[in-house]
Amino acid sequence: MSNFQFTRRGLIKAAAATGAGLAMPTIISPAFAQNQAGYTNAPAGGTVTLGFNVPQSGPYADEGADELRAYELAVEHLNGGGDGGMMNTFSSKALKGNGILGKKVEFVTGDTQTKSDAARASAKSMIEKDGAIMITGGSSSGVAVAVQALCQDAGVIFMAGLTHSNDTTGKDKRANGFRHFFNSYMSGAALAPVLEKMYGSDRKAYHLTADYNWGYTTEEAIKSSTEAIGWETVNTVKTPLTQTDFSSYIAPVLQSGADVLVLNHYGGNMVNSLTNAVQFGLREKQVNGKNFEIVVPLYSRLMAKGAGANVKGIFGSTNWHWSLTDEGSKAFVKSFGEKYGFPPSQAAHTVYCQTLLYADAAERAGTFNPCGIVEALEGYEFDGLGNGKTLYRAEDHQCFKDVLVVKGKENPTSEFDLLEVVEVTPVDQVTYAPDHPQFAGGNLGQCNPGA
Amino acid sequence: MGILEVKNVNKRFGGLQALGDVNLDIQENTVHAIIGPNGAGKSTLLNCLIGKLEPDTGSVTFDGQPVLGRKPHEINQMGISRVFQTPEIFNDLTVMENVLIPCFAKRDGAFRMHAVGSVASESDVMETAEKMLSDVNMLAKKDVHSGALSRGDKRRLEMAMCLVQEPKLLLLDEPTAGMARADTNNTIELLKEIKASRDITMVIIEHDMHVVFSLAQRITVLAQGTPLVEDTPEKIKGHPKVKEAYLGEAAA
Amino acid sequence: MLGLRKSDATLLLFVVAITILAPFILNPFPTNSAMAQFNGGYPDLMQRFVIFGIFAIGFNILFGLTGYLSFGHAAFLGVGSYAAIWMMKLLTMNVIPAIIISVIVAGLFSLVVGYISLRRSGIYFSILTLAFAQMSYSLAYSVLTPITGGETGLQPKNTDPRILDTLFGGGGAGGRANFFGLDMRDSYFWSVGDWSFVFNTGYYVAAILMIAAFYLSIRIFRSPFGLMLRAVKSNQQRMNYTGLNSRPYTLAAFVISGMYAGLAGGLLVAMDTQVGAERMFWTASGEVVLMAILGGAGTLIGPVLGAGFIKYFENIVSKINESILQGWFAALPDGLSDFMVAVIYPFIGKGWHLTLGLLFMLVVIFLPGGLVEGGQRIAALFRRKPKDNDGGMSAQATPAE
Amino acid sequence: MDAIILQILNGLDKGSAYALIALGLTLIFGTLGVVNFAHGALFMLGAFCAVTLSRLLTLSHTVIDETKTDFLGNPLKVDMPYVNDIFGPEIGSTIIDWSVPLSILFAIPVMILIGVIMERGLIKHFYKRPHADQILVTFGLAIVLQEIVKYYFGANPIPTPAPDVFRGSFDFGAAVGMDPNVIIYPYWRLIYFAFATVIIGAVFAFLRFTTFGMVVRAGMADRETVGLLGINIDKRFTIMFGIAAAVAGVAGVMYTPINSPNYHMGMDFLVLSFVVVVVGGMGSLPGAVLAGFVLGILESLASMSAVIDLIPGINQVIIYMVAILILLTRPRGLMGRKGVMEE
Repeated sequence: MSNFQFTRRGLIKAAAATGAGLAMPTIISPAFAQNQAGYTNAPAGGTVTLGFNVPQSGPYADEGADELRAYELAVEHLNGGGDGGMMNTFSSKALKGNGILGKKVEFVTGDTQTKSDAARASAKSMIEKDGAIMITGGSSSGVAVAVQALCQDAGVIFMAGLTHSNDTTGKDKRANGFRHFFNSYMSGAALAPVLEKMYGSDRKAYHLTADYNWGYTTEEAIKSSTEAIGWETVNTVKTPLTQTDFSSYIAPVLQSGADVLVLNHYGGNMVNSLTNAVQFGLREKQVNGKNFEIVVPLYSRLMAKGAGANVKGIFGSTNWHWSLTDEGSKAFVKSFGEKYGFPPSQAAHTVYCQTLLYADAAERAGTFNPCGIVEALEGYEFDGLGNGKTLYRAEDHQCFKDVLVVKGKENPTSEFDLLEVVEVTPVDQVTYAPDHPQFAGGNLGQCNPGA
Repeated sequence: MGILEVKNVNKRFGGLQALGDVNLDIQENTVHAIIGPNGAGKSTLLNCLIGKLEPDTGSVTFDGQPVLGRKPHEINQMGISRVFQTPEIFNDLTVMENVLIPCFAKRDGAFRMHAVGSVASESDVMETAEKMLSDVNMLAKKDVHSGALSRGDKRRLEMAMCLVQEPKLLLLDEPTAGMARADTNNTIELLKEIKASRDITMVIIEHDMHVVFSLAQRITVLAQGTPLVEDTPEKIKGHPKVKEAYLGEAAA
Repeated sequence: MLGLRKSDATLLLFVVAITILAPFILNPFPTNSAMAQFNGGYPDLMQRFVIFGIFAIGFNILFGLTGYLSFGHAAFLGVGSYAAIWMMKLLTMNVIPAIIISVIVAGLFSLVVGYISLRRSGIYFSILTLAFAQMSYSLAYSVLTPITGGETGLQPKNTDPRILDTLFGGGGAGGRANFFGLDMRDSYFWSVGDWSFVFNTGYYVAAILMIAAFYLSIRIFRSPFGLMLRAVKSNQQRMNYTGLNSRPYTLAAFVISGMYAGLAGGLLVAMDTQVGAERMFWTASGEVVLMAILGGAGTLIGPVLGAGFIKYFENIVSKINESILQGWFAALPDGLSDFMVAVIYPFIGKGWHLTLGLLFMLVVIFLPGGLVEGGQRIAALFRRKPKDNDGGMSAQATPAE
Repeated sequence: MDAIILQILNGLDKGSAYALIALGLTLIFGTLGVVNFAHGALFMLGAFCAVTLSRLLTLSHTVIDETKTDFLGNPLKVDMPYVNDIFGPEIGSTIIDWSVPLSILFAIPVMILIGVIMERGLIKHFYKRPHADQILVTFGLAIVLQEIVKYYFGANPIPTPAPDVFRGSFDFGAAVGMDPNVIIYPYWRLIYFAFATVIIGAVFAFLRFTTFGMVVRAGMADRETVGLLGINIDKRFTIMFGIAAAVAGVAGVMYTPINSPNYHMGMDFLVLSFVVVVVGGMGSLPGAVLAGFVLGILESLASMSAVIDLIPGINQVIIYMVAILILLTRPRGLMGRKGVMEE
């Protein structure tokens, strides 16, 4: 049996399954291929393949590993294994624990190396070789934007992992891409009222900003929202991504007359800059008659662990935290904790949600066709996934939900108990218009089913 | 006026006067030997002639053209080639390739972007190189790695590399250093043949008086960086100053 | 044939055959078998094989022939990529202008960098090239964000002007990289029983360019110019005293290899329309060094093999995860299967860097001539008669210091 | 002006880290003639000696605390370090608090051992190989070492704080009667600077005033001649490799409170330290130290916001720009010798 087939994009499994029973190779027109499948990597047989593309090497490997754990848990739950986790608390009841649309969920994994090239290579291999119908994961905005654009072209759905830059659902948004995680703007909007309450409205802020896109959007968001509460921005200084010792950036802070230091850093940068700032004794200083304070707009528990005791008492925002007591969070922490022995990180939470949301959308749409999924997710409101009532906004494919303001815990009881939730900022406070200037310049375009 | 004129050349290394007021006038088509005890400045002088070192003062003219201030490859293109004390060849290349390189330098000048045609198709150069190798009796070894050659063969190869450029002036820095008697005699014969077969000026630095007196038409004795005396071999042999400064030591 | 001597012509034919038949060679396992994991015959990886092959061939012209170890070649690849994507954004999604401009821009950039760096040799040269590349990377990632897109890189957007496409009615491929309407991502599939093979347009476009690049590199190796470059490596001093000016030779080699890198960068964009600054990070420059050495520096085919080897590792071995591993050993008794998984797991999947590092050390220690030397040793075992089938190889037998 | 003084102070501190790493690198290059790309990895291993020791000191048995609960609602398991059991809670926690300084004692023998094993097992076979091969094999080794560390310790940075008494900062300004808070500097960084100075001084004194050092220096100048004198220079060189490894190691140990160590910190420093060594001049010990301080200070000055505003991005490229300028104007770096590493 031999079959020679032409299609716009690669799926080896599907092509193999659609045998024409001819001895002579036949060239099949694109139109025919479309009639047959209708979209890229349409699952043939009893399984559907998801692509989990996370950093497994490089500095974010631990975060990637936690994401992978959550993915495996989500697959287990989707296939009816385990205790079902958040499937039980999810407001939609379309998922039945029999896979997605009756097809058993399988997955492939890849290493993004937190490099956009490597991430795309890995995603392409999942799409072209393994027939993945959806790609998800990642731990940086550079990777998210790069892979999102790829998925748009290839005609598969991209469910972003940890990406916080405004651009992902702003100027670089794509119809096939969805983000559950919050963003820089939301961090600013959530933090400002708490900062005002804690530190007053007469403050002078000094920003250290990672010198790349995410840093820029975060700086802009925090700056505009703190200036709105009356703070003055004394200085903003860009620091190289490859910087490891921030002392030369921290040392001049006190001289500037600032009394708050905002560290628009993530990952290793954040761990080092915060450690350095605390080393300089900034937190024991008095400036302008006030205690000197440090703010870290985006917190992650894994990074807080790296900074150790230095995070104590420092405010920041986060997408989710395991100490939340709503039913969804409790169910997730329980099934994750029982399987792996420690509580999940926010990265694990967001990717678990994304997997469930994708599966649920497919169930509700009754198809794996990306356009069907996009339709099912756009404007979809749900609850029970740990963040309260949540909306997947149609205009930019961004989730709108409550944002957590957290602070480093003074007396942690374990190595996971590093942050405490100070306030749950309600969703209304962090919602913005789709054409907000910080998100301008993008265009979702049309959903692309590929094929 | 000679082909190579060295006037008032001085060179100091820190506190050491390596060359002091060297004046030389080397006549075309002669074999001119420079002898002198160790540390007399012979090699330093040679290095100044090929652009490896820059003298502090003085001038060097070759064929009426100034030499100083030019880069080594420019000096070579003027027609000066040098054989080094330890043979400087392309150890990673075959014998044939070693000879091809100076052939190309002779034909194409210091740089030519000749990136597409194959070496093998350059028949004129190949012929010249093969002829040269047969002249020095090395054609049989043309595909051998030159790094694997014996020292004597390396020396011959280096001479072939110099001669194939048809230099007007050939500088030889102790061409028989470290050779066995038989090899030395072969080299003397080779140099005699070379001299006999073409118009060429040679400057030889040598310790071995047997070599010097077999080949040289004129001899300059250098001591402590300064020429002591210059004359024909016969006269040098009996010169008292030379005996005192050099031959006395060599005889001992 | 084509002005090549017989052994070179054979080698070229061999490379042509391998590249054309790559879809078969790289997909030896039935699609649904457990071994399908090791199939590498999908468009993206095949494209990467040939593109990084071009990159490594070009690097080898500099390093393999002259011995000058550049630690900044990724900068030329990156610059080529940026030039190409801007061509696509501004003019047309047709890959031809993009590829041409990438070669030109990379050539100009390498001319500047080479002109300055080649004033020094040895490790000083390496550090100068490294410094230029790191500056390019740092600036592209940060202050040059308006031109380079910084962290998120550049992709074509529907808002791009694409003047030529607009002028000539958009072209047939609807905003996709194409060769006069032929979409780079179009593929033919051929299923034979359980096997399936994919023939991708982009791959063949890149493959033709790689064959051309390989052919050109053979010609350079065998040319008087190539001989001069080997002379530089062997004894630069003798070269100068032989009346040859080594500087323009090394600069020419540097620019040629920079243009090869630019071609590779342009092709990367042509196949996958996206550029990120990490492409220029020093580890990317290190990678091409590894490719050349692993395959066999100074040999013709070595760098291509090295590129294929490393890319295969990066894309295939890194994807093997624990559950796949457990699947393989499921047939074994429980304790034994756990043991096997525990032993192998650190070396595959996320541990692929470790394996690569170990392999790399082993090659440098035991096979200084790289995979080519390994192949020759094996061949010699069978033939009992070592054969010097590759002129460049001879230079490798006695490494120059 | 205050800002400039502050940055120079800062640069001295940064420079001392660069100088320490570059010193070991140059020591290895100068004695063995080997370009060691795994030197950054040695620095990293040193830092992980500190991590290991602090893990060893906090080796614990668990005690169930019924009054508290963990994240799953089960009774909380509290770790009780054995040191507390042995020495009592007060001394025990002091020992744990001082784990970083204690690690130096732990790191020196460990690093010398690692260095000697590396030299005898691998580097020795590369003396006669081209520099390119040395670079490549040690680069491979660096990858392997860091992947092994990553396998055991994870990719995340691991906090290893300085002893409590050294946290906080010293107010220079106030000490000399200027306004407070203008020129402050963390205690630990001052210690690091002092420590680096002592180590650098010790290495120089060792090479200058001991017979061993004199032989090694003679060997650096002319290996063959020293060999002809019948001195077994190889054995001494092995020891020098161990010493260089130990210098890198203690530099790593002391660095841990400044930045939490992670598995790739060696690679972060590698490129930079090579730039430092080359700028200083391959094989020149004073050159390496001088270049380390010069580049540290210039890097600090370039990070001042007034400078960045003037030339955007200068802080990203200053080191490389200086390296290019120095190499073009001084062909062999600041204090390099002729003919080293130029073939």
